[in-house]
Amino acid sequence: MSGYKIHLLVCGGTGCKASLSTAVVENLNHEIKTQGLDDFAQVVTTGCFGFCEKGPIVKIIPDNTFYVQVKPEDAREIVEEHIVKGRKVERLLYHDPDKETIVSDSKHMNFYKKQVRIALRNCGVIDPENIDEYIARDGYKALGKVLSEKTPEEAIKLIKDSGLRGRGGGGFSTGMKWELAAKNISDEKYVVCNADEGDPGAFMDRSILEGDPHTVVEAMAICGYSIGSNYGLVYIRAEYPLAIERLKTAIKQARDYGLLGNNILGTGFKFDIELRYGAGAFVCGEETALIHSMEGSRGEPTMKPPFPSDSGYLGKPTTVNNVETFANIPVIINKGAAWFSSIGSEKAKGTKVFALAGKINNVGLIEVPMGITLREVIFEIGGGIKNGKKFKAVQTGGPSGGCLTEKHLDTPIDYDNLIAAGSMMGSGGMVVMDEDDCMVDVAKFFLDFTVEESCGKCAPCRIGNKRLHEILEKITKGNGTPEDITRLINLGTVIKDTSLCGLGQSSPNPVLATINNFMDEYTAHIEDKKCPAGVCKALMKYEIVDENCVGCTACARACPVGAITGERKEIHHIDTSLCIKCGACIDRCKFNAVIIK
Amino acid sequence: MSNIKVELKKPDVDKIKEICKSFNNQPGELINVLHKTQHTFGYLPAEVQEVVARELNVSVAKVYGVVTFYSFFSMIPKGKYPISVCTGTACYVRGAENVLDEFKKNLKIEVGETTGDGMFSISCLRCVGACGLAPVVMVGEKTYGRVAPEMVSDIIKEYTNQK
Amino acid sequence: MEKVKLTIDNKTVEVEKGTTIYKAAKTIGIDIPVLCYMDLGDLNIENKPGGCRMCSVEVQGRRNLAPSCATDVFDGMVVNTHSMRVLNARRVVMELILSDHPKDCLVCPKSGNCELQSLANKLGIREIPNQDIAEMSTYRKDFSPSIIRDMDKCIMCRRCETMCNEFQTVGALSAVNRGFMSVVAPAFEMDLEDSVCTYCGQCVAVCPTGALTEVNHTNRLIRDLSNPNKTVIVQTAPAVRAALGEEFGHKPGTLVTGKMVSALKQLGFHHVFDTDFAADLTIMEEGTELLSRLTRHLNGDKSVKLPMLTSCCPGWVNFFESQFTDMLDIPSTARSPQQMFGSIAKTYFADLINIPREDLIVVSIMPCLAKKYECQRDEFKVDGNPDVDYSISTRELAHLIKRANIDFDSLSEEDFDQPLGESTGAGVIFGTTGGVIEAAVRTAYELHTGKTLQDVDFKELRGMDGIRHATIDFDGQPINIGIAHGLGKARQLLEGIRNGTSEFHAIEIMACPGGCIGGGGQPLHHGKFEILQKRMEAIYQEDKNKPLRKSHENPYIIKLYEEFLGKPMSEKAHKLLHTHYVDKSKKIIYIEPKSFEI
Amino acid sequence: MGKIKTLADLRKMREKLKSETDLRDKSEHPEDMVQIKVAMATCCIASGSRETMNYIVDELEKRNVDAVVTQTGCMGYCYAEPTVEVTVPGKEPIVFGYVDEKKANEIIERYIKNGELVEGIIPMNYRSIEETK
Repeated sequence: MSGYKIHLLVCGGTGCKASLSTAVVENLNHEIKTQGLDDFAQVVTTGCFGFCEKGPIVKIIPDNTFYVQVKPEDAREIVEEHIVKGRKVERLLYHDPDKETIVSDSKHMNFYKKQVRIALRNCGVIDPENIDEYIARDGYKALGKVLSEKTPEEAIKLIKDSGLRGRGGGGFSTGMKWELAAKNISDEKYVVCNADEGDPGAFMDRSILEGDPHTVVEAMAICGYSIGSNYGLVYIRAEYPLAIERLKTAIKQARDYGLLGNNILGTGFKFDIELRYGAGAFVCGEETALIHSMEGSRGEPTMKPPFPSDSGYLGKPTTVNNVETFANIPVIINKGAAWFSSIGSEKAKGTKVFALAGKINNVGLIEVPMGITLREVIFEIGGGIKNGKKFKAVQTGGPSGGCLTEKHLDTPIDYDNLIAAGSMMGSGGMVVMDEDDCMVDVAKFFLDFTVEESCGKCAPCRIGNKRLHEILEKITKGNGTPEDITRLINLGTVIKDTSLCGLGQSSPNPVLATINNFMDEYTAHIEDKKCPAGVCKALMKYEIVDENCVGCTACARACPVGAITGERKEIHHIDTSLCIKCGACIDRCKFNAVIIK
Repeated sequence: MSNIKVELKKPDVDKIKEICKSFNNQPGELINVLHKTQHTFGYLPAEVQEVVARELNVSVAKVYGVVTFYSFFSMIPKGKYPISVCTGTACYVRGAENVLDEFKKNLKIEVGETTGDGMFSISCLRCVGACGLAPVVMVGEKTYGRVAPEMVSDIIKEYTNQK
Repeated sequence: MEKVKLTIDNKTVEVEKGTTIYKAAKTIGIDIPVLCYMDLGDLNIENKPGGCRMCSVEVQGRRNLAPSCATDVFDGMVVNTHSMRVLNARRVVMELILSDHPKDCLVCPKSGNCELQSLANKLGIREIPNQDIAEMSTYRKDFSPSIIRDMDKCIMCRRCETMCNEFQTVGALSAVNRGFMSVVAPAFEMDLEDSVCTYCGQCVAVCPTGALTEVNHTNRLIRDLSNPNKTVIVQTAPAVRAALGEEFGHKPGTLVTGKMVSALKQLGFHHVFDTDFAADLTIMEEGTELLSRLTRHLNGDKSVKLPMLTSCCPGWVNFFESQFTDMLDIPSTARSPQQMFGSIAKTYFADLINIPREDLIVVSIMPCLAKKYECQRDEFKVDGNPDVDYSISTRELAHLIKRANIDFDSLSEEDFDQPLGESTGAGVIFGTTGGVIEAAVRTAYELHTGKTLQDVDFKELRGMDGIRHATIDFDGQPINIGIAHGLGKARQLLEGIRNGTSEFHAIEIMACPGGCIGGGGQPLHHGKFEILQKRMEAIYQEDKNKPLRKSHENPYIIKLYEEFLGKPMSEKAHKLLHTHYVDKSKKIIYIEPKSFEI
Repeated sequence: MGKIKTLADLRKMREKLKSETDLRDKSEHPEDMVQIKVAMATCCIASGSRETMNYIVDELEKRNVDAVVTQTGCMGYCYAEPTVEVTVPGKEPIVFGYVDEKKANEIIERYIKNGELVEGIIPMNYRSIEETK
């Protein structure tokens, strides 16, 4: 029956592929063949394991050995030692930096201990390009169940009862959204999957699409049945070629099996899915903008109401959900609303996928129950701050979110708590900052993003964000005045209050949140003309420490603008008015005589 | 707008027509058509947009409006080796800005420009989703992870040597 | 209709469900400021992108402020249109808009007539914070023969885009770029002149700022009028007299023909003539052409194409020359009245007063911006000298009258000069939609049947519907007539012709809403339909007042043919009064061999 | 590939395919089921441990026993190869020597299924193979 006694799961996500995981697969296959183990061991390219920091990951089943940072040349040793001789290759196992011990299986790694994988249940477990593996793990069971056992109303009620809320940012009840579209009578309705994940530093949706595309296909069909639609569209970023390919494969396989198309599973239900590509506009994550983009227009948002559930794609009732939301649907159908709502917190049910990034030890993709604290996420799962630096803040909700600090570490994560703390859930990006990050600069970075991504339709967002950015620029250049803070706050508040869509309504958050939490840093920039983190170039001063300078002239020769003077064997001097702070002198000095103040 | 004037040969025009036709000349498919056209020609010069507009029966102004709205579409040809520096948050906090500056300095071009010999162009992109490897740089299809400014000249050399 | 009750500024108001806050407030006299919003009422064009946020109001229980122009009321809604939160927000957003707007109001053509300027004033903006570090979005200034685009002044209200695309379906303009640099522009930000723009001027008519303005010839006119070596004559289009009064505080629909003539004389024109005269002449030519095409067609001549389309609207001519190039042989070859006038003036009249054409300056007062372009066309020049030297709009004329301290109201009523100032009622109604075809019918009927019309009022041809049709009985021969105003409607009729479903014999098309009375050079009607309606009534009133109402009865026309032209469609008439059309679609494909191959 | 026309088809297919990926699920929760480790060093393979392992895997499946079979390095009892360590939930691990197909059959039927002791146990001087490292 089951031919293979050993499975070698190799991560084929974008991150691991970038670190040559495809070559790892090739080499493993080659070695297994050389050893004549073709029918004994099987290499499976799976979706993302989440532990991107240590990619590429190779997991050996059944003994659950978790190899990290595997290079193509390691394949031979893995096969010869582990598969043939049953000896684990110790140097490729994960080293727990805290306890300085070796952990051989993922179960015992802090990164995985607190995770609960629902949306990511198949990621890193199955071959995303093989529908059979999906079916084997209860794939399309939920679709079958809904089609045969439930009326659309019952299906919607089940989703409503589960308490699932949109995972794309807004947090609107998914069941209610479906209900609104279901209530509208129309000759045609549409199910749209929003896969235009644009938050910089977020890759949840990409990982799901790459690791488990069928779950989205199945969920969209379930949604179609529930709201009375026969047509689904996935709006996906063109920057995600691998996800596009896998989704295309999944749709084709589903069609071949008759799980998409006419008369699905003999029930008479008809549903099919098409892809639409984004073209690099963050604002298209907003559902009205997304719909305009799918219609072939500029992705400018329009006023709501009318909501897409009343008038969406081509003016027809449309339900837009994001990838992660959809990924939860089949499980909820299979295991029931009560099971789902038992996970998570009082106000937010289920789990949330986060992309951990930034100055954190374990960069990667995690799925945790709602209500977990930031501390658990950052210090237990994330393994704390890189290089033993001090935690300063975590940015959630992408450019629309805010910064959470030390004092929020024990706040349980859910939609409302994050908003109360001045940030938001967003789609799930979590970028960790340490003491070396300047919060004024970070605010400027996000504003730079919104300025570039603002569609330009409404005045507060189009011009206001530009002005916010200019004021921040002024402050980081050392020209700020105390009035600028007042101006930032008033301007920021009005932009939030008057902007047309979610982009502008949240774009000042990074500024307002950093003013709120890191006023001392703003004051340092404005009053003392100093950047405490040493990031803002204009506020840095290069100096030569007299005691260390030997007069070797190396720095003077390196200086591109002739700002350094001094005779040979005499102490040199930097003319700060000429200095462009390029850092060439520091690089050149062998005596640590140049310092930044 | 670019000042490059392009002569479209008949096969080129036919190719564009074929692409439009594969989407049933539906105006709603404009973005898909533009994707495919850009994939074919490498960029979307004005003349190409005019043909697309005519085939889909929409105004050229609208096509141009769409092309200039989406950062994925370009009206100038990219370099033989397009360099994309990820400036997503994760890469930013891990020093992408310095890497970008180094590329600009090294190639003496700005973001969105192409070197005189047509070899390299630089663009920024927002998050390729390889945050574990931050900062990330892509040259063509190849991804470089954990790029430090010191590595930049070596990366460029890799391509200048192949020619 | 379902009613909802709500409270606005503590006042209770009951309105129909689906009404916006803005409109609900209006019913109780609360005028919420708007900027990008534009409601063209019966034209069914409502521009409410929700872009300027000037109309923001506070709605109880709502997280953020609501744009009242685009937010529907609901039962029990509590709205505050003037809370301090609202006033602060409006001020800040206005400061933002101004921070990206040139401050040269003193010399801006829209100064004093600028919606942005007056709203800024109303909101009490006295300084713009951080202007010293504020970058401005700047664009190349674009001059065309009719319209100037100064997009530094664009506030992205998108009204022009709506007019150009939704109403006119011309598609010359679109929002381009993204974010701070987004702006409304032709494709590739090319010159308007190279685009498919028809110069209909509807974009100019709705622009709230100085971003889109007409090419202004008043200074040139003053220079010419002060030149003793030139004879300067003027012609005034029919629609001007029905709207000019509005610029001087008169109610819409006030006819000011006599005062207008008087003002023009005071300004120093040597002769004040009437385009209506040329309109009568147009009917002679176009009517004859129609009859000839009709007769040949009815006699089974397959080489004759029908329907015949009118050709007096230059915006419309530009439209089909660039977008319906397969149908260039359908419109009448008759020149527009403006050009017929110029042609006759610089030949017949110049001879009459015995001066060389170079010394005769022909100026036209037009409700239209496309006329500025039309008179520059090469077809209408003789050895480089244009038949009509330049055209100024109704608005420009009003400005000039004010500038010359002429007290318009106290002017006496004067008559046009002869011989080019006499007109019939048929010439007058050219100013409104349906008028040209009605005038043509009056003459064609009598010429065709040899009978005298008992009633010259063809009510079935009148009205404001975008597309109208009627069948006129030409003594047993039914003639199907179509009428469209607005180029979007014209497109519909043209597509009918293209796919062979059209059964019309003749179609009148006007580019602007209501015809010339709603032209791009008229006093701004802000989309208020009742204003257009009043102007239309005035035109028909003027027609009624005329002793002669059929073009072929105009004694000066009869004389012109006798003394100069011979017969309608004669060789001379052909040379002077007819034209041909060129395919302008070619110009947008520029193939310049060399450089890049792809 | 044929179409899945009915729900029953889908169910059948799932049952058939389940075994393919079952291993991946089971390996996540080894403590809930019988764990069998087969020593698989070169010396063991030479004495037929691979055949033993294949036999055990197939038989367990046939007899519907929830178990995870993994391989491990040499246990050091080379004299008694092939050697197999069996951990039944709640019990201490036991190592068997000279496990050929016959022996394996006995272990499954008697020890694993019925909890009876079987001959051939190697005296334990360690707790678990893993922890010897």
